Amino acid sequence: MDPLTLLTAIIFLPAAGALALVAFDRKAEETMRYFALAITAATFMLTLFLWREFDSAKSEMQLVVNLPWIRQWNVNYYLGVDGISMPLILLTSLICLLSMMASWSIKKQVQGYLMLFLILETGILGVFLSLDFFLFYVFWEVMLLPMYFLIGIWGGPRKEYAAIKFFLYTLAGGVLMLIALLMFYFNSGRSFDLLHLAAIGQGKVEGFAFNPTVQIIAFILLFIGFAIKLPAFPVHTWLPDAHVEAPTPISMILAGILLKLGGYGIIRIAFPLCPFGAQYAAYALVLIGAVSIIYGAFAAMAQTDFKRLVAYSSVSHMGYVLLGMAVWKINEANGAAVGRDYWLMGMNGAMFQMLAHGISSAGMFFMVGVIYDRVHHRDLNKFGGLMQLMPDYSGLAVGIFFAGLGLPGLCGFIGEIFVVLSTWNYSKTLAIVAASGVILTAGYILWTIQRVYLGPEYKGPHAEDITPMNGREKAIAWTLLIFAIVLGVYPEMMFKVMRSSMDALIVSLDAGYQAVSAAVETAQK
Amino acid sequence: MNFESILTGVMNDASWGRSLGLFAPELILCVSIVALLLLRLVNADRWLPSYLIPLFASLTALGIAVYSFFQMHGAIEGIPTPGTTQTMFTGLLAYDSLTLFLRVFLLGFLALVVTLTMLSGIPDAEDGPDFYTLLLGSTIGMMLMSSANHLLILFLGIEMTSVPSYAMVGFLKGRRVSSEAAFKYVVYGAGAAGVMLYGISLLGGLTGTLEMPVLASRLSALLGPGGMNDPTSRTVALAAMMVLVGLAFKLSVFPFHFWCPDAFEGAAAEVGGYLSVASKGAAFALLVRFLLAFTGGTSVDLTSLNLALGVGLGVVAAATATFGNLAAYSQTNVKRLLAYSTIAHAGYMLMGVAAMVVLLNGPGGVDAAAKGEAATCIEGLLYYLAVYLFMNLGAFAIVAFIRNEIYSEEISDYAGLGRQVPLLGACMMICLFSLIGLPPFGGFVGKFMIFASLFQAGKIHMAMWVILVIGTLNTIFSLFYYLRVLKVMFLESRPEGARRARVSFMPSGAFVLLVTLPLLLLGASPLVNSMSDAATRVASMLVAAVR
Amino acid sequence: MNGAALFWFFAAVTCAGAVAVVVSQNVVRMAVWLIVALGGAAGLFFQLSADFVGATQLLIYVGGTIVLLIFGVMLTASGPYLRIKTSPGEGFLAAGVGLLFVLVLMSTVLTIDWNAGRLKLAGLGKVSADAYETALHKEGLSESDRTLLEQAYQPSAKADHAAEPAPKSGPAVAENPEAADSHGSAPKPGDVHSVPAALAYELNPGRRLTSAEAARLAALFGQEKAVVASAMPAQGDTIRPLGLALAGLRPDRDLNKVHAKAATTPGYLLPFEIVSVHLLVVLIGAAYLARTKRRRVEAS
Amino acid sequence: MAGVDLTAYLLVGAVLFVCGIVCMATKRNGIGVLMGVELVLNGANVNFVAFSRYTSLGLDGQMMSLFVIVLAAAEAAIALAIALNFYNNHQTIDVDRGSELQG
Repeated sequence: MDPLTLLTAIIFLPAAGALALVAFDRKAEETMRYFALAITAATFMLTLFLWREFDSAKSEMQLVVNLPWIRQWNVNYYLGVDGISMPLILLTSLICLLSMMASWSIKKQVQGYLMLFLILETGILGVFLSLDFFLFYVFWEVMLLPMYFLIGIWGGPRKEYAAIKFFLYTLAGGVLMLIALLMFYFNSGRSFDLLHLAAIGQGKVEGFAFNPTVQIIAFILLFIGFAIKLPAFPVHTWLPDAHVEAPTPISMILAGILLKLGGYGIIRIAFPLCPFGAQYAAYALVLIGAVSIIYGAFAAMAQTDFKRLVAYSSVSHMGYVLLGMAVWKINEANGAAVGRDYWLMGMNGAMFQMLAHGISSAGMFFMVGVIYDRVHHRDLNKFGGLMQLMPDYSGLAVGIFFAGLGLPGLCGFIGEIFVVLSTWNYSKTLAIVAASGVILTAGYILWTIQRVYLGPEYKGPHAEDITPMNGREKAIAWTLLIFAIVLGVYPEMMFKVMRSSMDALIVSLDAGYQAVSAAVETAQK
Repeated sequence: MNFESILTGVMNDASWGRSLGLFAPELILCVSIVALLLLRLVNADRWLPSYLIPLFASLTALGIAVYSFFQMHGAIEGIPTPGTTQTMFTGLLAYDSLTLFLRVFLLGFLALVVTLTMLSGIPDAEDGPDFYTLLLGSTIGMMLMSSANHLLILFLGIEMTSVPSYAMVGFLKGRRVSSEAAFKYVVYGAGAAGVMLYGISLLGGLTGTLEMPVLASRLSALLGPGGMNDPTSRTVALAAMMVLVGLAFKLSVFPFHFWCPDAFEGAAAEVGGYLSVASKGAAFALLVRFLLAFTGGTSVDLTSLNLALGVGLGVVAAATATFGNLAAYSQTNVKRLLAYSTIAHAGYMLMGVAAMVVLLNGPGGVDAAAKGEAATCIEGLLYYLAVYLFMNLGAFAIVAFIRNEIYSEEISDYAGLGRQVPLLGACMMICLFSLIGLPPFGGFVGKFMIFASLFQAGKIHMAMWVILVIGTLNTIFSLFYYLRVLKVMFLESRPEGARRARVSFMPSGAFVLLVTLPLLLLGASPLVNSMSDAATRVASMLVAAVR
Repeated sequence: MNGAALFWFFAAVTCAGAVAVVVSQNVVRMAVWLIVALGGAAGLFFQLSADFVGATQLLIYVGGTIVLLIFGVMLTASGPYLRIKTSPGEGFLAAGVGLLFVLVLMSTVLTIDWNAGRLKLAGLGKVSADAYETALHKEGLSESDRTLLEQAYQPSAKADHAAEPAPKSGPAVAENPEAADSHGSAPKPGDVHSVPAALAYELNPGRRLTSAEAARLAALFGQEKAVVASAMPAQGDTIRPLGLALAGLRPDRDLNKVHAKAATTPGYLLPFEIVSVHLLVVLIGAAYLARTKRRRVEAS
Repeated sequence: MAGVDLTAYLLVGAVLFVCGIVCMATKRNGIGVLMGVELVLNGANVNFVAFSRYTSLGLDGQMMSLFVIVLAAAEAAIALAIALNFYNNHQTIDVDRGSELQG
């Protein structure tokens, strides 16, 4: 299959499925569910096929598609995959498939729900595959619309508030990104090509350069935009509301994939396009990352709502992503990175943490959803003793929670340890802070397990509704747990995909910063 | 020289024949007005539905306009050269690509509005001929506005547009709000036209001409140094401001917007949709022409005056967008909310015009680069207008169809309609998201182009960057009130006992779909390229004429 | 009768009428004062030898439009609102704003040196040093002429401007049809940059010129007829030119080109015709609004 | 006509214009406002005709004023029809009395 067909099919197959859903009778809900499931499964298959076509040894963009779209504005339909986007694409199609399976719990307006779900998947895959900034922006915003309705219509009691808050935050971030986009466009001789812009940002293109002011301003704008999505402290406040109010499958997508878009944006756009700005802000980023870790952990500890706890744990976990990316220490004299291998380790750790969190947080939200569907409450103080009532469920849940906790042998461990180790090189204090985050995480997760699954007896309402998991639910939980174990035991599976691209990225960022700072030095003299 | 010889002279003059040929679309509309009247004399309106004639006329005229548009654009491949601008009727009207673009825009819109009124049943069979006469008359005025090349036509076009539209706003004459809206509209409108005329008189007296293309060179010759200390500069600024007041009134730009919410609430939704799009399109074309007439020449004094004018327009635009968006919050009536949204959108579009003026009056003068960048601004404006046509007409059409079902235009009565009429709900969603300016809908591309031109203009005057930031912030402000409508429609459930809405797919649903589908096409399909290409050509041809 | 006195009479009538319209508290009186003001304006039109416009003003405006307005007043007259009370505060505010407007207009419109503007447009705003010297050393130049020349012109302060390839007066001369006729003796645009930049002369902004002085200046540069002679014949008789302009011809612009019209001079045939369509539309609209909704009696 | 030149006519035009503006701003009666509009239009007309006499605007100025007179008549006709309609619905022509549209 040629790249154009393959990549286009991956992006637009879900959207086409959404369109096809219009033709179904509104009453044939079960048929529609299976149809939508088939679409997401087919998309997953296509991404597996993409993985097979993908050559891990190469560091550059592969399977590139570049067709003109809006000629006057140099906007292209420009797609491609590299080692950074490949794992995330796999994660996306997998989580979408699983949360589509989890969508059987949605009972009202099924047709609309499935259509919006599929459009959302198109938006996410489009973001991961775009290499044109304009296209990236379009897909980025496309995700907003279905998400608003998915939270707003099928959400919990405060759904309207949560939906508009989510919309507002993300749109604000998007608008900042738009300004940065214009800055790049007009300072680059009118190009939206992310690779070309990155080359300019790294001082590799004759005749064009983003000067330090542009780099710093643009980086800050981009960073705020992505940090909202990530979410980093202090712009994370939309997340607990959105997660709590969203229906289970949507929470899975939110935590499992949407948060990764923030990290992906930073790696794909903010860092390469303005290395000078990134380095300039590195300390602040590390600090924000560390604060997010600790803040998220403490906040999680204070929650009594099960879903809110998982939501804050996401803030904490995504803090590692930011921390790992930003541990870029330089030699003040010549601008070269000090301990570049550590930084590389941090970057790899951050990437892996995104994948691991994608699996574990989706799993955690799913597990919360399973029990919520039965007892219709999420008050941590009104659980207990589920181990006796639902042994299968509790076993799987504990496994997944341990993955989130970062138990060695499970996926969460690898990313966190990589990030903490690399931070040691950057700042020992912050490394200790980050490591203490691991302990806090262990604290609140163990406490949660104790309160929910252990304990003498179930204390909450609807005890009579507690039934064992059905086959569909077991399949989802098992899949997630297996992935958590596989990634924990054999992280190389993903590391080998991203390694060469990551290496190349670090090298070019380092060189890019040196080039730009050398130019600044010359200008100052 | 007696009458006969004059007549022979005129008849033998080939340029009249040529002008009449180029003027064919407008002539068709004139003829159909007369036909509407004559048919009534023979009582033909009893058996002939009155919408047939305007529909037929607008489609025929549209065909001619589209043909001539493509003919003109086929003739100029690549970058057009100056001198491709032609005039009609001894220089009273410009016949250039903007004229043709606006003709296609207005006539296409007219056809859509006639179809809408046909489907929604306002006006009824009895009032049809009157209504369509006003509609056609007003459209002729708009077409004159968009091709004005002479200050008389500028005034005449505005009057011809306004006067019938006053009557259209008051068309539901038995309703108190309708007559009140029309009364306020006519009183304020006449005042604005008067102020504008005084400005024209000053401008004409100063430059000794009413022809717009020579204004710039004459002003360059007239203006003295010293900026506002020079009485001539002061007078020119005053006159320009007075003319702009008249245009600002038509555009419902802050602080001349006050008529707009009243008029839209009082008028039928169909009329509101018509006024919000068509008169805005024509007024923007006229504004661009008027401001381009001021641009050019080599005088530093004129350039600095223009630059101040451009920045002033930008500030007004930012204020308009902000005001429109903030005032829309507290509205409970859909039409009133859309009216404030119209004001806000006028603000966005005005930002593009301001950027154009600033870019053309930079320190580098009117060189090729400045022209290219100014062309981008006009391109953005035209793209925005094209998208705006569909999104606003779509929204107003949906309001009209829903009004026919539930007899209400209050937002609170829309509760749960998203489920009851899913097609209209989905289309409303697309229209409103496009109005917010979100991809993948056309509104985003237009807004993006406007913001891009503001960014470029910021390099000449820093204030434009501030305006850009205000513009982007406004996108966020606007989110709330558009989402409020959607929230009510989708997130709330239809209360028990509320009137049930039933809108069949044929023909109403199909019409709404026809109007909203282009939003998607103009936002995320290869059509974006074609549209932007057409707009670029129009813009660069227009700018090429600036000397 | 003295023309100036007549002007002041009409001006006083017009202004007094206008002020009275503002001050009046009664709509009917306002309408009557409006007749006075517009009638006075018609007198001014006659005074300006625009006889046809004056007649139209009397016929259509005073005779038609105001009658329409008075009808409106009568048809909508309901006791309490016939008299309009304006509170003193509002009155003062309005007077203040009005005064401000007058001041703004005074400071702009009325301070302009219109004659200088006309000279500038004709290309006499900036003259080459050669042309200036020639005029100054003309045979038989009177002392007053010499003073006028010396006071009206000063060496160009902005030397860099005169040196630019396209001098300010260039395009204006080329496009001004009146100036174009007398191109032979007018300074050619080329002259300006053949002399040292500082030696161009431009109008002295500090010296305001009267009509007579402007005319004299133009004469000194050999441009009697083209520029300063009033654009309209002073004795009136504008009906024929106006009628021809409405038919699309412009004999006032160029008598020799009546049949082969110069494409740049607008004839007003189009607006003349299109206004008729407009009036038709307005007629129908007004008739619709004014009539009560008729209910058609169905045959069944 | 010594002493009378363009400026004097412009002064009359300015007075008419300002009176018209003040009239529009202060009158509550809709027809009163329309009279203010007529004054403004006449101010412009006086300007046009004066310019046509004294500047190179020439016949264009008179032409413009003729069109203005015609257009003003048309506008007055529609405005009065609307005023009558308003009066029939509200029993008043006080512009401030129309209070149904607010916000």
